[in-house]
Amino acid sequence: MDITLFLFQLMNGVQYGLLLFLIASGLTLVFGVMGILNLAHGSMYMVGAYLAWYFTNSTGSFGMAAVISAIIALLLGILIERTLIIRLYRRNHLDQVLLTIGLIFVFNALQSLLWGNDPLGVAVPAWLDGAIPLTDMIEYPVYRLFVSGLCILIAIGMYLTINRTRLGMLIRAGESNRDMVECLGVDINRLYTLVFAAGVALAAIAGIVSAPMVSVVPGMGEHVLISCFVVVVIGGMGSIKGAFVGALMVGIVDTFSSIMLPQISSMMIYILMAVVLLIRPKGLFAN
Amino acid sequence: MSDTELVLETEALCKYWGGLKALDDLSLQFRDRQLHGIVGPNGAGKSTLLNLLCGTYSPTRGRILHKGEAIESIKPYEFSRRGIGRGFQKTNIYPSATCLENCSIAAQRRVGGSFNIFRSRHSEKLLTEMAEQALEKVGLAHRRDAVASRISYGEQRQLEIATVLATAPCVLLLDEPMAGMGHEESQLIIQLLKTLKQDYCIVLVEHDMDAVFELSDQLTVMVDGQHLITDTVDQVRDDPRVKEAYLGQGDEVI
Amino acid sequence: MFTNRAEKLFVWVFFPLALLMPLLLDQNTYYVNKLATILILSIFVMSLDYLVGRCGLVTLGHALFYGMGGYLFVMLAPEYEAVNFWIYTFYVLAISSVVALIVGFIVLRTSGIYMIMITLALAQMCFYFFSDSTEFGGNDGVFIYVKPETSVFGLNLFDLDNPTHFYYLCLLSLFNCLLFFKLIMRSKFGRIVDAVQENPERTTALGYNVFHFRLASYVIASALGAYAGYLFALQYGFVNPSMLSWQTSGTALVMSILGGLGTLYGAILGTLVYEGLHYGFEHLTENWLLPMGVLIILMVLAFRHGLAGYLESLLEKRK
Amino acid sequence: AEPVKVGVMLPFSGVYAALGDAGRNGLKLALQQNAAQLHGREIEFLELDTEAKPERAPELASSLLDKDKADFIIGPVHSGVAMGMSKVLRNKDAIMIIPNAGAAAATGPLCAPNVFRTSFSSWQPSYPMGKVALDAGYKKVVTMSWNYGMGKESLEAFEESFTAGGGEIVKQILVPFPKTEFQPYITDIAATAPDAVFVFFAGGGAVKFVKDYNALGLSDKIPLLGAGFLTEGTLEAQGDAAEGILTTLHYADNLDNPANHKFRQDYASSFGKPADIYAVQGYDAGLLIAQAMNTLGGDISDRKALIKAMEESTIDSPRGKFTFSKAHNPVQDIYLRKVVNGENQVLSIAAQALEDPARGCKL
Amino acid sequence: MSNLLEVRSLHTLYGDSHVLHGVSFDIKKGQAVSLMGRNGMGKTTTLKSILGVLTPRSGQVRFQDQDLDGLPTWQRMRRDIAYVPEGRGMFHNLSVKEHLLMAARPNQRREVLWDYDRVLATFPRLQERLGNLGTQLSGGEQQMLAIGRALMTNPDLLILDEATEGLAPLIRKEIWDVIRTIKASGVSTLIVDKNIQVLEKICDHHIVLVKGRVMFEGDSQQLLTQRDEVESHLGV
Ligand SMILES: Nc1ncnc2c1ncn2[C@@H]1O[C@H](COP(=O)(O)OP(=O)(O)OP(=O)(O)O)[C@@H](O)[C@H]1O
Ligand SMILES: Nc1ncnc2c1ncn2[C@@H]1O[C@H](COP(=O)(O)OP(=O)(O)OP(=O)(O)O)[C@@H](O)[C@H]1O
Ligand SMILES: [Mg+2]
Ligand SMILES: [Mg+2]
Repeated sequence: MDITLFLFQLMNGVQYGLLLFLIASGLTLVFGVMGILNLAHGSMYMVGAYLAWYFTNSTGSFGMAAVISAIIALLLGILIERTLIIRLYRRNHLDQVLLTIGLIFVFNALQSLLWGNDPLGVAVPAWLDGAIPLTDMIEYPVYRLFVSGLCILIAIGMYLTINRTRLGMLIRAGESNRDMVECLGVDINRLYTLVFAAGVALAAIAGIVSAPMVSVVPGMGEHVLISCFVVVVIGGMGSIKGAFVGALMVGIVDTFSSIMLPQISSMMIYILMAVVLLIRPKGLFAN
Repeated sequence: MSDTELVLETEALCKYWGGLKALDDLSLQFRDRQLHGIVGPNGAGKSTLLNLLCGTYSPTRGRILHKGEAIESIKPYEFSRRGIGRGFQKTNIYPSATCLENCSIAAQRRVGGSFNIFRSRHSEKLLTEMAEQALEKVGLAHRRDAVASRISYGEQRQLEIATVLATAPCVLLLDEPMAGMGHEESQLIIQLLKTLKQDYCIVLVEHDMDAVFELSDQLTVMVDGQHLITDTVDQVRDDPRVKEAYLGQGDEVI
Repeated sequence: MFTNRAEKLFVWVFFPLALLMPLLLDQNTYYVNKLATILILSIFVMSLDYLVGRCGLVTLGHALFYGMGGYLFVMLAPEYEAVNFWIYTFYVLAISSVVALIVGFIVLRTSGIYMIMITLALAQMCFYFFSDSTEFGGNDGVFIYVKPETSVFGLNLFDLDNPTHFYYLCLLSLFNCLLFFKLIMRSKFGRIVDAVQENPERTTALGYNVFHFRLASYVIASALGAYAGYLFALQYGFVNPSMLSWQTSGTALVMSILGGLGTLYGAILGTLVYEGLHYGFEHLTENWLLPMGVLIILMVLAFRHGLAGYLESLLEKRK
Repeated sequence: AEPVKVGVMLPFSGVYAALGDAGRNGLKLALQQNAAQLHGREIEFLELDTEAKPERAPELASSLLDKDKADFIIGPVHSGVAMGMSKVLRNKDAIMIIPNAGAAAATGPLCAPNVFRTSFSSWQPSYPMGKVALDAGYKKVVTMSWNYGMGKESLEAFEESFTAGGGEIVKQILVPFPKTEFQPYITDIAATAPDAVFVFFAGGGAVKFVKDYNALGLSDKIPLLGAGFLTEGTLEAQGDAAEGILTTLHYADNLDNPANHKFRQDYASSFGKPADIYAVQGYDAGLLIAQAMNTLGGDISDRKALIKAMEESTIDSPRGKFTFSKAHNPVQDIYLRKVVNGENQVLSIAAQALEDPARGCKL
Repeated sequence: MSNLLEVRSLHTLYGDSHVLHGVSFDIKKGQAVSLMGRNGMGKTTTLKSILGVLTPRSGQVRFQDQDLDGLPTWQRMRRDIAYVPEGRGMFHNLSVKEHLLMAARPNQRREVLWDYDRVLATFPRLQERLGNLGTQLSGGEQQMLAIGRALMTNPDLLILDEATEGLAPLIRKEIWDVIRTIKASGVSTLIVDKNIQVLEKICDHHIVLVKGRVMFEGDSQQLLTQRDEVESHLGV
């Protein structure tokens, strides 16, 4: 592999890793930080993509569609937390598995009823539809660079919020001992509603910005679900930095193994995770 | 004083947490049929010492000798098998099991057969007896069938000791057994420890000075991970360094 | 043995009814087969329930053993020759135990979500191995052409090609499995298993090697999971990598939570209800996912401890 | 007389749901349009969602066979499911008609008198592309697909004809199924710089691949060839990215024959969307049933006669007339198509009356 | 002096077991009140019922002349009550510094009497352990942190459940000193502790619970005169 090709592949890996982080960011928040086992995370990603498709077609503007979809997702998150998740905080964690699997079923059914089963596509918005030629063979689409930039912004924003602000401390404290946080005069229920909704919105945003790059199809949520969990766990529960590093690792390892070790590339992210967990049983950056 | 057998011994024991020297160069000797009190300001490393003695932590440096054998590198569960039993500072019981069951679990270690999948857990009389005895000793017999999570905090502390007793230890490491207990219960524990120390080697970490002074045959004071003094109660009580670092002057409320 | 009232009731209703079922169904091949599948799944779910509910070891890789049960037979048995069922049962149990011992050695170093993920990782690796393999049929799966015969000392008890016989074999297996787990939980070993789940730190301090107890439980549950997979493979003579997929593990987990974690008989209840609903809705509407999902959600909200918990509270009220 | 029971085992949920939908629509349309041929017998549809889960296939097949006593069982889409079904249905009383799955085995080693296929074997659509590539002057080609049976068989078929004519496969890329992160592979292709690329992808993966290929700027530098599924049912989602792609398939939207005109019109008006290959294949399964019943005057109780009637039928399909090979696979024309203005337009017939070699079939 | 807190005939149950049988008492502004009783008599239950962590079956709680009944815990705390729970309530994923910062808030009058620096000045031991996680502290350090955290909310009423449990004599003394200071600054305190000698001196008013009933209520003078009776209730 010559050096330019290596650099390209590295770039592919980083870009994929950043996208993975974006998709996993909501899960990092809801699962990693808040400790809610939300298996319907992938469904939220799917909902985001479908909403983006729907509103792009009806409004004609991707930017507008993105805003509307993100707001709908936020409201959806509030609704789900208020009506369902809130009843499970004091119960066995595994009840959350059952509940959110129920949610996956419901979302899949609704998707099929509302939008049908055909693969759908969203066009890249015109103002981002350029490409930067890198060699005489390959060019790099502006939109993907834009998405990478967005991912980095979200990563920094999340890191600062969770680790540096009082809000972040309260969120983490809530995961550890809800009652005690409430005893400090904090409306933990509202706080958690908002954080959960933010997590849902992040998943949906990932779906929205992915929509022009991928095909919007049934089951797209389930495909990303496992990767998201892998990212969060490799990084260590509750660590934004960990999730970020984990996502990049997965992205890069996956990219290079696809090319260099095609026989086992399908297993590669699992091998990576297993190795990380054997060396550090609580992930890379768990405290 | 030092006429009884040496059971447990530490040699230049150290435990560092990053840069923090929670325990620094500690050499102590614990004798059979004696109660060895350990006191010191908060964060002095008392719990750390107990954790090292029962294998929960492994030392950064130094040695632990049990009846002359070095045991600092054996597995945590093997400490208990050697008869080193331990009560925790934070109540640590099986909350959903009954008090009796809590003790039965402990007693079964000694009776054996824990990998037997054919023997009913309730069939063994001996085991139940041992568990009941343990409850009896700490004065919890009347709570035999109460679920552990539903008894009060003080009672849970009693249960904690009972659990350790049920393993029939020869060394008893107790971390603030009296904390959170009422006078009566404390008194009960003090009486209990008095009897127990006739048979066991007891290492007691406690902030209840009355109890410590009353019970200890030997008393060690630690400050900031370091050994300050080990001597009889009277000697220690009057040591000016101890007053300064730990007890303070005179009455508690000035 | 069955001390809990709800459990007693369930066992007394379920097993006699299950015994009569093939007669009631007039030996309709499909229904008998379908019920046998549910019984097999119940074994699988029960072994998972023991692991998750009784040992506190949550795994999302239990399908590894389910699939292994099937593939072991494919790999070991000659293609066109009937082998002995009991001998191969032994092989399957023995080999999967050894594998479980090794896998357990790795995965039990972690706990909680990390264990969930590492079990998932190992199962997925195995899934891709068989999926990408050329010799074991790859993605499309393999056929078992000849079913084993079941003679013991010349006595042929079950004809595996006969659905009714096969059904009774499954029922017998399930009953034994339940009995076996009850025996374990009642035993002195079970006491420590309970203790380890509730407070591993305390249990270590009492001198038990927690790791050994977990490993033993892991091996037991995995071997029985493999046995279920072996039965499943024999039922239609078809083995596919999807048996190893995480969805298989996930569905089993769902069934066991639905049934009531750690109750063991709840595993049967959960499987029965889940499969029943699936069957019902699937025949009712093409959008069966919707009512199914809604009902699952409602059940989680309504039942604190799964169906078994609900049954128990019903009996409690009547008392 | 009793209604004819037609079991339908297709995926109606999950990744393959679109294919299942289309197949079923086609099937129903055909039986509706040809009700006259059924000699007064009603059709009763029994529909089961396979969820594309192979492990459930035997059970569902058994449900249609043993419980419902279906006369025909139409399904599936997914090759793994096809294997599971065929395990239960081979040599049984019901007639199994495969409306999509291409697994070579189904009409190869596992062929059976009662198993028909109205779609294709994976060999068929890809084999003719080898010659097309050679004719276009491509010497070095990279092939790529998901690493599963159907994909691998397609690549082999292409390779067979392409290397026989002196072409060289410079690289074969197998992507783990169902991964859709294609970027590293495409970068690799760019670095290899072959004369052309031949791929097998379908559904969502096809959309993603074509978009990625275009996004990295390769579409106007290295021609993209494929088995026709690459651009079937996916063109709308692919948008401009698909323009100019050459594919071979046993169907094209603008085939100029009366059956196709009528079919496309009726399909669009009935279901509100344009027909694709999956709909055609389902439609032909319906035609096959109708025609065989017509031959037998509506009485299908004699299964031997039924099979014979089916074997001998010539289907006047939207794809053009086709017959069945000994192994019960269609003998059909394969068209070379190009995507122009979001439509698969026929350029020429790439292979006339192509018959699958049916390796391993003893019928 | 007006009543800061009024507790009226609280009845609280855990499932079927009736633990509080009509507990009533008052706390006046600026008062330090002790709540004593043997283990399992319902002290903690009383506190939790006041705070709304447990929902009493019946009874009223009024704070600063407002009914608290039916309000969620956090709204009660927002009226400037602070709580140091039995068992300390550490967060395993927050550092010492974060424990303090997360709790910081001015009282309802928007005054900040206790800030980060003052708390650290009061508990210098914490200063050295700022980066450690709450659960990595020694028992006594945790206790200091729990009190410090409560003070960061600038309460009018500070409720301490066994706050000196597990503290070294010297530190215990410091804590009592702090409580005195707090009291002097006008903050009322409700203290659950077993050290009757100290409580006698620090608190103005004393309550003794026996099996969920108030068996003694009175000021330090009365306590002195009825010492024997009280001690028998306490099992001393
Ligand atoms: N896991 C750990 N990581 C880092 N530091 C620790 C850890 N455990 C204890 N420490 C530190 O080690 C020191 C000694 O702690 P230890 O618990 O032994 O004190 P102690 O003497 O038992 O105090 P107390 O009487 O308050 O219980 C403390 O400063 C504590 O913060
Ligand atoms: N969660 C619970 N479920 C059932 N009963 C409980 C529960 N918590 C406490 N109890 C019971 O309520 C009674 C009062 O308990 P509480 O904790 O209020 O006592 P306390 O006075 O604070 O005792 P201590 O000094 O030991 O802390 C006890 O008898 C206890 O058994
Ligand atoms: Mg300590
Ligand atoms: Mg209390």
